[in-house]
Amino acid sequence: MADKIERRNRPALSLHVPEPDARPGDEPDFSRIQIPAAGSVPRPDVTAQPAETHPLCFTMVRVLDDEANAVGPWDPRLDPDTLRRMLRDMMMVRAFDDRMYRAQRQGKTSFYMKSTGEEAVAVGAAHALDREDMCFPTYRQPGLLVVRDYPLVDMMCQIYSNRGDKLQGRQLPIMYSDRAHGFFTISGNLATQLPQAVGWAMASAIKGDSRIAATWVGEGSSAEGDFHSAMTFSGVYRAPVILNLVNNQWAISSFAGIAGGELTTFAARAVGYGIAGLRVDGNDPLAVYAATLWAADRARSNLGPTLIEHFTYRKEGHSTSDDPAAYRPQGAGEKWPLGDPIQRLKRHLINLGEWSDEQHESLQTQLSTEVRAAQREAEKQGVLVASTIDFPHDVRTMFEDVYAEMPWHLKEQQAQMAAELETKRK
Amino acid sequence: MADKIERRNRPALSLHVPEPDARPGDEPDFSRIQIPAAGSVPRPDVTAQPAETHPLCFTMVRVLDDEANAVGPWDPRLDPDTLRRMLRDMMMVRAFDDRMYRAQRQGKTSFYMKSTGEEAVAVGAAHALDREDMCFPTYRQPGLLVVRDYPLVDMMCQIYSNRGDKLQGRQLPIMYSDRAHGFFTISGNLATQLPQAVGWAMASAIKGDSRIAATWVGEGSSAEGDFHSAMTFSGVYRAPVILNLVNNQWAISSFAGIAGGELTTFAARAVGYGIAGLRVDGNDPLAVYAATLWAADRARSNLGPTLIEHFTYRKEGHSTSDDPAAYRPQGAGEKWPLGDPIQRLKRHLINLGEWSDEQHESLQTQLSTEVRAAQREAEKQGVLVASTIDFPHDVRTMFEDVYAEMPWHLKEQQAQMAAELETKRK
Amino acid sequence: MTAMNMIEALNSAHDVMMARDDNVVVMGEDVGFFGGVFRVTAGLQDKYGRSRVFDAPISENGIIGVAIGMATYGLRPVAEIQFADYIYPGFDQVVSEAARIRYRTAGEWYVPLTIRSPYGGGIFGGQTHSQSPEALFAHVAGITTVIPSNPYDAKGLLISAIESDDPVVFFEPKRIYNGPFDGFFDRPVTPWSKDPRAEVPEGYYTVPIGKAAIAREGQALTVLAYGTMVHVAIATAEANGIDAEVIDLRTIVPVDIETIEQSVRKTGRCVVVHEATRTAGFGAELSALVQERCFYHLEAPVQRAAGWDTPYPHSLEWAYFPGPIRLGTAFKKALED
Amino acid sequence: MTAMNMIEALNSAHDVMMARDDNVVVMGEDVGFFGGVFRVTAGLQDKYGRSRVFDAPISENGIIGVAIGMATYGLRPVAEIQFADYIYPGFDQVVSEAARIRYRTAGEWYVPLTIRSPYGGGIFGGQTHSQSPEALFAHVAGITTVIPSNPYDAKGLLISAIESDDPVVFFEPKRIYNGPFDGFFDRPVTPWSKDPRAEVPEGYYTVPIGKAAIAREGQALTVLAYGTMVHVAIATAEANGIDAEVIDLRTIVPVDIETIEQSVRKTGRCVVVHEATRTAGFGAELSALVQERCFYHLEAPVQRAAGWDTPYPHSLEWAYFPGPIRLGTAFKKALED
Ligand SMILES: Cc1ncc(C[n+]2csc(CCOP(=O)(O)OP(=O)(O)O)c2C)c(N)n1
Ligand SMILES: Cc1ncc(C[n+]2csc(CCOP(=O)(O)OP(=O)(O)O)c2C)c(N)n1
Ligand SMILES: [Mg+2]
Ligand SMILES: [Mg+2]
Repeated sequence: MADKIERRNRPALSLHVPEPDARPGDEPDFSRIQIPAAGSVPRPDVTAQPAETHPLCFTMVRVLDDEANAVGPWDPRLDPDTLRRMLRDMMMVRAFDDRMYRAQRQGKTSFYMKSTGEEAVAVGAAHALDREDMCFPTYRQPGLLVVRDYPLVDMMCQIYSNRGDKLQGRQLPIMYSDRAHGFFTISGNLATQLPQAVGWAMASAIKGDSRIAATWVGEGSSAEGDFHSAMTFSGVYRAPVILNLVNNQWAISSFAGIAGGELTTFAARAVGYGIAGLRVDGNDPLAVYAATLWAADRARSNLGPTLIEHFTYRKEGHSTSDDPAAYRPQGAGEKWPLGDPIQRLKRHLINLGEWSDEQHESLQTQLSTEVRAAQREAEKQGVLVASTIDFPHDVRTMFEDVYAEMPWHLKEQQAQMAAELETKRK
Repeated sequence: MADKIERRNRPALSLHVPEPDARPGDEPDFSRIQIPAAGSVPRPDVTAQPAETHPLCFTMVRVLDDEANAVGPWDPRLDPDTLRRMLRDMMMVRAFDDRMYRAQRQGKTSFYMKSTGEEAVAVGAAHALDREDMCFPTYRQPGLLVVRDYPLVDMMCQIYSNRGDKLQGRQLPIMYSDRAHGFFTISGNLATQLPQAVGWAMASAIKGDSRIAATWVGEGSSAEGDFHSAMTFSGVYRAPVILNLVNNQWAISSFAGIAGGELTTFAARAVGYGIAGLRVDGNDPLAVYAATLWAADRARSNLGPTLIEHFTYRKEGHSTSDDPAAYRPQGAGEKWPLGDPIQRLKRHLINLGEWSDEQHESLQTQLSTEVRAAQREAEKQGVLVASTIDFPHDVRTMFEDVYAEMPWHLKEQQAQMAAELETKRK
Repeated sequence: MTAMNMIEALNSAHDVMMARDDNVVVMGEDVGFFGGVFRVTAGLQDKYGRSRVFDAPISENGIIGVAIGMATYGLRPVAEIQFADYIYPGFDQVVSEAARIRYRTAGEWYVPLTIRSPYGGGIFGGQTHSQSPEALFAHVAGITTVIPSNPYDAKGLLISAIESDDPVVFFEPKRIYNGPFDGFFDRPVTPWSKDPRAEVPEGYYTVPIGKAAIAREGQALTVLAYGTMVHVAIATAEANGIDAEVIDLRTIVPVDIETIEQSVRKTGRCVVVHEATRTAGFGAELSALVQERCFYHLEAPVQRAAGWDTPYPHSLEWAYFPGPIRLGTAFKKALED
Repeated sequence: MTAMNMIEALNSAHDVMMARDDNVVVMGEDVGFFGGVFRVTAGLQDKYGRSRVFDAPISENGIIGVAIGMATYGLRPVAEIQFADYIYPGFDQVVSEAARIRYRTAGEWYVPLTIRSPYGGGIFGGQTHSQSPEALFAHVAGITTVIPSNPYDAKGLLISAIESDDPVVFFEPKRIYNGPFDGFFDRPVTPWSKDPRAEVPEGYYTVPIGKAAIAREGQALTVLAYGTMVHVAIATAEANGIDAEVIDLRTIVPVDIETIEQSVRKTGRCVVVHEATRTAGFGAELSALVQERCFYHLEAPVQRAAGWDTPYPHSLEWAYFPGPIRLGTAFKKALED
């Protein structure tokens, strides 16, 4: 039984449980979100002391203004070709997402997750990183692979767990992994990639290499102990790593307030660990690019880690297993005050006279065709069929890669499995 | 084999490993430690927004100045009786430590840990808390028990694991536990008490109770994930809890820089979680008292947690298993620029005309007599004898309290053990 | 009596206990407004308020650590870990704290905490939504581990767990949340509503912790199972016309040794089954216990049929899962020798 | 050859490997300047520099997570966890990451990580400096678990572990760091220098992972042991005049089943011993394996002699510890029946 309540002449305590501004049935309410004007934030020198960046943790680095013009000291002054390529990459991610979401709905695979509305976070960063830098992503940065030209067919084969899946059907869809493209295997256990990225970066420093690491984590997952480990170790050893915290306001059904977002910004965590920190309009691909480049330059100069909060919005459900209508107002994503990253970059390019609605539409069609073609190609290698023993992969592969060399007990089990399959087939 | 090193036109990275200012053979070097003048720090209203406290995380709340006068807005204006009692409690902790350290050296127990130089941290806090508030300490806050008049004999019986030990010889020496004195069982696994304290405080809030919780953790242990959990949960739910981080500069042989102390203060962590934070001269019992009272009042007003960094110095070895001469200059503790808490309070009382050298000496003698008397009393119930089966406790007790009711397998094992002991005795 | 599936039965257990005892509080990722990703806590926040049912940050360490603190205050927290695969970040708080506080304090404090978590495979959840880590908890003295196999037991055992003054790890076989699964993945699934074990009283009742149930009586062979595998074991017996006695352990630790011994003494043959990886799984303990205590009654070695010693591979789920063929082979082997 | 105690032998293994391969780095609490609380890494920072041997923050999660990252880069980190009792905060990184990365990536990445940790009781360390958690790792596919029992093996096995391309959990029985301990706690301890197994080559050599050693030949009874318990088992056999064959497993997973089977087939009797709590300990797996594979050769049930299913109580250490009496009882029981 609970302790007898002690009150004496003291007032009663009560528990505060954060609650979002709007629930299903309410109008979406973003009135509490403060958005500083684009261009209003100074850009410290790359060699600045961390403390000089700390005021930036409480505002927001924004480059594209409401008219989609690039303004202020953070404008990365990219050439139109790069801008067009960034636009294309974001559009590709979206086209891919739409197609694969549909494939899941058609029963061709078990699961899918989109990054709709957040495309700038991965695409902006990947453009600012060197091709050789190592990425430790979550499931919401397929943009990294798209920027680095990882074949769509390979992505799809992974999603289908089919014969073409280089991960041999072992991983849940979208848990990609590709060493050649500097894309670390995605873990189902949230946040574990953070200290790993720090360790990889420390190794690079130990070896006198020049490559840096970048990692991503959701605002919800930043509550895991791994986040604390990553902040502590990267600060202590000045690891050349960029720690990206993607604040898309939601963690499945829990809003950012449950992760601490009611109290201060997530970027503010940088202050407490004495490392550099930036808070960025995550729907502004130029701001993401500029912040990443700044942090990368800093890391390359042995000045240590930067925490970047990307302020964005998860426009759709958490995954195909989720229905956000159960916990937040419908259409909230449309009302997100920072807009849509694709639309913003499109407008910017049009403003520059480097793009047009027609070009946009034709690119859209072209990407959609590319995705469909890839899908046809991928499906030649099969899709996931749940109720079957016609496994896309030889069951014997299941026992490989548990260890470098298969120990006796796995060999025995492998033989048993082969026999089992024979029986099943009969 | 390691990845081929990629350097191209980039400079080589290198790993930074923090190193303390002095090692054995060097002169102790505290020149990098910045000590603001006593009284120089403002005292925000208890109802202030957390952000108002954040500048205080980068300075130091100090009340006793170099002449041991109490100055500034944080002076708690305690009456001389309370001051004398605080002095007595700190002196008692030290007398007890000295005696029990010696007992360990005499082979009467397996292990001991002192809190020499840090007595103010626990004693100052315990005086500011209500008797009913719940403490979740580490092994370096025996002062909490002393202030709350926990019998010395009971402490000693625990240290000796003897017949009088209410924990039945199950716990390592100094891992006290006493519910009636609001002293939570100390864990050998560092930092686990932090989220537990937050949970206890949340429970108190859920029940509309008025009691708050306080917890302590070393600066070294603050690197554990539990610290992050405690900061996150206490902030999110505004738990009525005081999170004390005792920065005594060392974690066994690792200096505070290995835990992140090179980068900023530990109090600064409060900023990143958006909770109130204070940084306090931990060798100043009045500052500790004042900060604790402020945080307690705040917690009682449903305004949530406060992180307090107590800046102090571990004057002696980590434990009886440690020899600090192996990793830091000898006599460093004597040179600690913030002095000795007992000496400072003694001088303050003398300044007030409320104490004298003679009184001090006679108190010293009296405490020493008390401790010796307690020791004699405790030793009547036995001391730890390692190589024996004349266990102070009936071996059957060993199987109790694993579960509320003993399951069959423990009953069987209990019977086996009893038989074993018979055989041994033969 | 109402027909409830496992989810409804578990929800009802929460509801009954929260109404009876206002020290019962519920915490976990997404358990509040949303009611949990499997809907086990649906409606509770509405009914009992936000300070008794609330979302937690994504920190299993924090959830368990904080719940321990609440339990030592005197509450009876029920903490949901969204998937058993995610309990590891909170492992230290379970092993070093929840399990040890009663012992460490000689009973002065104790931890009436229930950790609920969906576990096991069969839903194409891939490596990290399919694990069965029960053996890890079985090895930790001080922890009680409970695994129900049907709605009636689920509710009655969860009530017992919440009432227990000790920490209980309560694993819910997610594959059978909606209907019993016999391992024949290519056959249509029957919902619980068609099953007598889904007849669940609406109010308070308990199923005792530490007591197994005989899920199927038989003479030829004893099968020790729990969770989803109880259904697979019964189906295997039936498919092969084997007169197996299937024991549903319900509690892993403390295990009901009497029921096990009685059955094995009768049948002289024993197969142990679980979904978890085989090596050092709980089946090893069961096998060891049976041969220690019934050696002279055993006519053949105790067989184990379990998950392979690999991670749970997404697309090869039905190759990993110990279905009727794997079990059938083990049953026959136990009978042959 | 030099006489080395376990600590010196382990130190030498580090030294040899750091000199041979500059991808070997050492990290852990207090391992740098100080050289580790048990001095296993003494002198290494001086010799190899601060960026190859350094102190870590007190975060086992961070130590293991960071070391995994280093390993995927291509280093061969050796991470010290100060006491095995403190590995739990890093458990998720071991189970969900180190153990699974090779599998998850179909071999594209792997984790050549060695996690060293002193384990076991017998030094009056109380509940949290005495634990033996090896069974928890044995259950995790992908982890290799190694436990040496003497200086020669310690060095050779640690070198093999560092060279292994898989994550190895390397538990060091701290009770025998300085000398073999036979379980007679009231007798004076002999230092390693008096023991032939302390004759250790100064340079590079390996002892293979996955191979047991026959620590004592015998005909009457097979004893399966590892770590400190090897010495206790031998002493028990001698004290009771029992012609026991004591097998020192050295590697827990993958276990050397051939050596085990051969011996049990010969003796027909088997006792399994370990210091860890009994229920669901690694002894359960050994017992299950033996009876599965040697059932028709067994003349009596496989016995287990282990730590009790309680935390390790400080002052009752010698009541907890499975010493010669507990083992003797089990030996006799295995012989009697
Ligand atoms: C350790 C762990 N705990 C819980 C989960 C279940 N889970 C998967 S995604 C998710 C929400 C993550 O939210 P956030 O970090 O904000 O990322 P987002 O989905 O918004 O990109 C949860 C709770 C998990 N995968 N791993
Ligand atoms: C989880 C865990 N890891 C490691 C240890 C070993 N250990 C005991 S005390 C200690 C140092 C703690 O330093 P700090 O937190 O600064 O506290 P202080 O001793 O200075 O009071 C260490 C590493 C432990 N007890 N628990
Ligand atoms: Mg999110
Ligand atoms: Mg310290």
